[in-house]
Amino acid sequence: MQVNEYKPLIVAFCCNWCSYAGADLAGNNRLNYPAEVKIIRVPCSCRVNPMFVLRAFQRGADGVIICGCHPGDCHYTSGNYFTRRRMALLFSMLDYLGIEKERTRVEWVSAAEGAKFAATMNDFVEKVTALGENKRLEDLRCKK
Amino acid sequence: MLRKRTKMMKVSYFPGCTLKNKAVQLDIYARKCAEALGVSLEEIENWQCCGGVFSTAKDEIATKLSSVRALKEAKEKNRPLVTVCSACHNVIKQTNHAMSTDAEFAGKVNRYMAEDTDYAGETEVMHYLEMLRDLVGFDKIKEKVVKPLTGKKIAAYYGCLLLRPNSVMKMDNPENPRIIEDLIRALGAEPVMYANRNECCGGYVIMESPSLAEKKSQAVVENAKSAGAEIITTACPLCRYNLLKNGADIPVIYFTELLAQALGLKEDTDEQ
Amino acid sequence: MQRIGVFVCWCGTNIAGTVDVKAVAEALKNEPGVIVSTDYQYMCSQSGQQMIKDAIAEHKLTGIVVCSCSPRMHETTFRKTAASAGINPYMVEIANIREQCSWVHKDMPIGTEKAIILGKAAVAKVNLNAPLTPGESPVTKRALVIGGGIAGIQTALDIADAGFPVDIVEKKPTIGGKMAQLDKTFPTLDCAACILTPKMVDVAQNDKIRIFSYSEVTDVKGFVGNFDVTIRKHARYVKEDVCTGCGACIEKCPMKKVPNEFNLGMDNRTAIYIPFAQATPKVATIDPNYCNMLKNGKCGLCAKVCAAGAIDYTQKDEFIEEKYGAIVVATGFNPISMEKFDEYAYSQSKDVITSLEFERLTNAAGPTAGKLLRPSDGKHPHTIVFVQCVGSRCEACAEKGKEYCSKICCMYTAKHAMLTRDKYPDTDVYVFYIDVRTPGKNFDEFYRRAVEEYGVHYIKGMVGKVTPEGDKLKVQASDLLLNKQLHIDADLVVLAAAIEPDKSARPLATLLTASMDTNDFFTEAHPKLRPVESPTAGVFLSGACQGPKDIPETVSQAGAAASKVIGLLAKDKLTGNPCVAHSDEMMCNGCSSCERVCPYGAITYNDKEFRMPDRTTLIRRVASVNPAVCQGCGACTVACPSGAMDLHGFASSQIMAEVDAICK
Amino acid sequence: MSSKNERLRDEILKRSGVNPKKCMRCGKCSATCPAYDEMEYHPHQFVSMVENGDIEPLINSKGIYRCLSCFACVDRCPRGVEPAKLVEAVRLEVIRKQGANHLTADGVEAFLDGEIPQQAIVSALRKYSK
Repeated sequence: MQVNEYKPLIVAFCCNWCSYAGADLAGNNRLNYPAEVKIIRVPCSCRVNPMFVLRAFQRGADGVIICGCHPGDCHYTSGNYFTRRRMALLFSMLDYLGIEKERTRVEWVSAAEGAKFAATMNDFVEKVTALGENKRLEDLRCKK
Repeated sequence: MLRKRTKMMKVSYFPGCTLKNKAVQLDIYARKCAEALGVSLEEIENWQCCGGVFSTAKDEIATKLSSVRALKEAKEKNRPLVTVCSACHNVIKQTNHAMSTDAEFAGKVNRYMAEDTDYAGETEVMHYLEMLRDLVGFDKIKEKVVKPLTGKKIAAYYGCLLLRPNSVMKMDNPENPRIIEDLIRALGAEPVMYANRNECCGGYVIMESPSLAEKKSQAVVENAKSAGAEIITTACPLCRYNLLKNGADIPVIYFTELLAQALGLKEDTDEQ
Repeated sequence: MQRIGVFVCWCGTNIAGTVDVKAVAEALKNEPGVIVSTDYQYMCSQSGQQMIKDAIAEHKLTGIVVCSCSPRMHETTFRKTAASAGINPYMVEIANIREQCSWVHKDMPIGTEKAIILGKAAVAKVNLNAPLTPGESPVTKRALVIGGGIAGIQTALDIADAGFPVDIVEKKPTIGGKMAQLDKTFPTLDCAACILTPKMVDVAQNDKIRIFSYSEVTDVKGFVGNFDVTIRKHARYVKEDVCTGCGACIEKCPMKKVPNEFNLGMDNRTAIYIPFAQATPKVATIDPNYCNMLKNGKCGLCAKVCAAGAIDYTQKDEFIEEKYGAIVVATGFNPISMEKFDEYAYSQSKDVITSLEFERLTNAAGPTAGKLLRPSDGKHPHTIVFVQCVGSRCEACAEKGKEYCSKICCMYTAKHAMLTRDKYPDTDVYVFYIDVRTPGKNFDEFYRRAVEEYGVHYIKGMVGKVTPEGDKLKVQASDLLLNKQLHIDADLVVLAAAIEPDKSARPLATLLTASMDTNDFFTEAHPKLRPVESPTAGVFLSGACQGPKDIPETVSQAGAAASKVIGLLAKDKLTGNPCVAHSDEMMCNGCSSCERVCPYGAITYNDKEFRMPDRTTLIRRVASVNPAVCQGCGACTVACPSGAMDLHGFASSQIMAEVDAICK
Repeated sequence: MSSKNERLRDEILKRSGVNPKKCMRCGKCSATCPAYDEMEYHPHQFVSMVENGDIEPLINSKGIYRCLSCFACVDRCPRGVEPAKLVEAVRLEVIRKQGANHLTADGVEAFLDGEIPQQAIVSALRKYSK
């Protein structure tokens, strides 16, 4: 094993009702996924302001993933549709700025899909790891 | 005023070795009927034998190259690849599926072929029956029927190759298919439903264990007859051979022959 | 500046096994605002909570971070702890270092490192927390039960028994559900009708219960304690309050060839019909798809013979709006379609039937008056093959059946086999099984009796193919214990079809914003500790809509759901969720973006007077949020272009702080 | 299990892409198999024998040449185990060995009756020899 193995930094926003519960279920079932994934709980995926995503990249995150309820299953009826549209725009802009599309993702994970949560995270970390470090938006002034 | 489109639809066509030899009726009438229905079958140049069976082994590369070559030619011409023989269809469709879903396998094949462009399963593989259903339409065939096969009780025999594995072949409900029955109906005859129409006839095992093939073929024929069949129709030369060899006492004919009869392109002789 | 206490839980070895809890507590000591940081074996225990209370008193803490299990588990616990020690409960944040850390990572250094980061994020968030006070809302003291099977019936009876009014909405013309179609019930073999119909009568006679039959829920608005529900009552073309259920119309109806759904299409009914003798409400319904009068205006016989004058061909669907405090989902199950399992020849032979059809064939009120006769020729079958697990326990990606065990099939098949042998000892009965699953009181004993006393042939193996030939069904199967392929000439084949949630469940879940699993079963709030509540407050689950269940289990869950509803309706006021949106009027530019995205209509615009620095006043249009209606999704916070809208408990600054802490 | 058996088993599993652990021992493959009586090891046994690395007897069995490759077991298996692919993988183990062809071009002649379609001969040769 290499000593200085590259570990990406992944921020995951999970909605309280589906995806955060799905992540808990992955835990209950002891389904492993990389520790690089750090979850922030939000009431609904639509609470994720594009600013949060930009902030994460600015602070040196290598990938940002937003997880919500499946379309049609949003606890708040329609929040995940807002997320889908907002993030489609944001991600294409980020792509234009040089943040590869593989570094950003929106996924639907229900409260019953612990296995999907773990599989999604494994896949996402693998893809981001393959891309390597994200330097594009990082603001070095933010680093101490 | 819009001019009625009379241009022929062009598809790539893979006849296969049996159709050039022991099953010429299958081939001849497939071409004649297609032409009558507005489809031009453009034979793949220099096609090679498909190999008869698809090896499910992931490390079998060489045996799948002839399929890939045919698929690639169809891709270059941007046409679906149409097959008639069940065996060819099964082999080519499974190979295509492996090329599009198994990256490791596709990589090996592409490296082995070492051509300018890689192939990744882009071609649509279509059985002649699917072509009739999806490109031509059974309704249109019904309109073109000049000698309806009224009163004939015909049992469709699918065998195994057309339908299975369903995850790849996706032609029809593998346990209760209706595509040939629908064709029979469109031709004015009465389809006969029987359970063994998707059971194996014994296939190539006839060479290894003739008694096994005999048993399986007889079970198919008996079941069809008990349901009232007067004629059995199939798409597979080997099925036809097995059923006839093992004592079918009713005619077993290719579906293209039925189609040709109804379209007035072949005399109804009921000969075998 | 907050004074924060950090409490790291070991959760026995659940956390401490992969996270060095001491190191976590130590690392968080130096975070901004942290006054005290410590660890304990079980933070949720009495003494763990006391430890938090003591620390609050000793260090005059204003904020708490508990690094423990998921907030979905114990957030409420620790909020209560904080409140009892005198600080605002919303000053507590949980760092989830169990479900999302120690349980998913195996390596101690990695787990510890992540736990520290999660702890830091929680500390960063708490630093920006503000005390919140929830609002209160009244409770409408009426419950809605959706589905009138045994689950819905039992729930409604129990709620009514406690003195609260209940409405049952049933989409069929009668309540009774699947149980009304059954013949006998396992493991005691009492007749289903004999134990169900008295309950149906109780429902009809209970003045606290209203039945909306032939009706559907079409809209649900509001929230726990205050649901506004629209019910569509389909036109049955018969005045419910006038019809006496005498049946004269049914005798005279000339349209006699309508497939009878109650007997699963095995016989016919008339276009005007009462599904079965004990139907509740016992009133006739006209099937508009078959009635000649409704289709082309030619007939009208039923109106002529109806002495009560109940027939009304002009009746229209009626929409009823009602307020409810609680909603119980009891939408039940159906057997799956056998279309993808036609190797058993279900579509090819009338003598291949499902177990529910078998149930009707043995029911005295069924198409054969209880005589077991083959549907094809009406002859008595001498060899019957039962096939278990048809569509159950399939691999998920096989796309043919269901991944789960349908739970009830082993027992009802044992029942069918036993009853057949009991009534017709000349019949050979084979049951093909993969496993016989009988975990219930007196269940295994029942199955053993079928084998030992009644001589049912249980064969470990599966049926591979059924070939109808002549008047026989040729069954090809395997006997795994004898290691043989069997060929049986059967007269009747009975398929134990997997069960699935009713098709109406999925759209209903969307209306209720209640979550479902991938199989369309409703998800419970907690699989062990809150099995009859949906995660959506005020929505409760009863019966097979939550997962496959037999009758005893359904009835106990129905009672449990009722007791939860009673607990809710007994309250006069409910405390709401204080994590709602709020708008900074000074920053709001009145653009209406937030109003447009709000799914609840919680945002309104008012003209407000502002005093300007030069002592003039300015009237501006600004947003205001109704905290009683806002559910706190936060859609408006992102839509707001000026950044005026924010969410209590999940403020933009708080989430940014978490992002910063994680990315440090 | 000896390491040799383990190697062989892993080779078979890799070649076939089959995961025998998915099997729930329902026996539907054996119930559906048209060549059941001709195989000394039936499809369900085949799966568990491969899983246990018990592959020698399978290699030496006549049954591997009697599988019709009709895929009935593949399509009807509730767990997606695909026993036919295991049979194929084991058969290839034999015929890839030098001189282990089960059928040779000379052997074909006996079957030629003037009617047999090319398809049968090609298929058989492909199945039974290198």
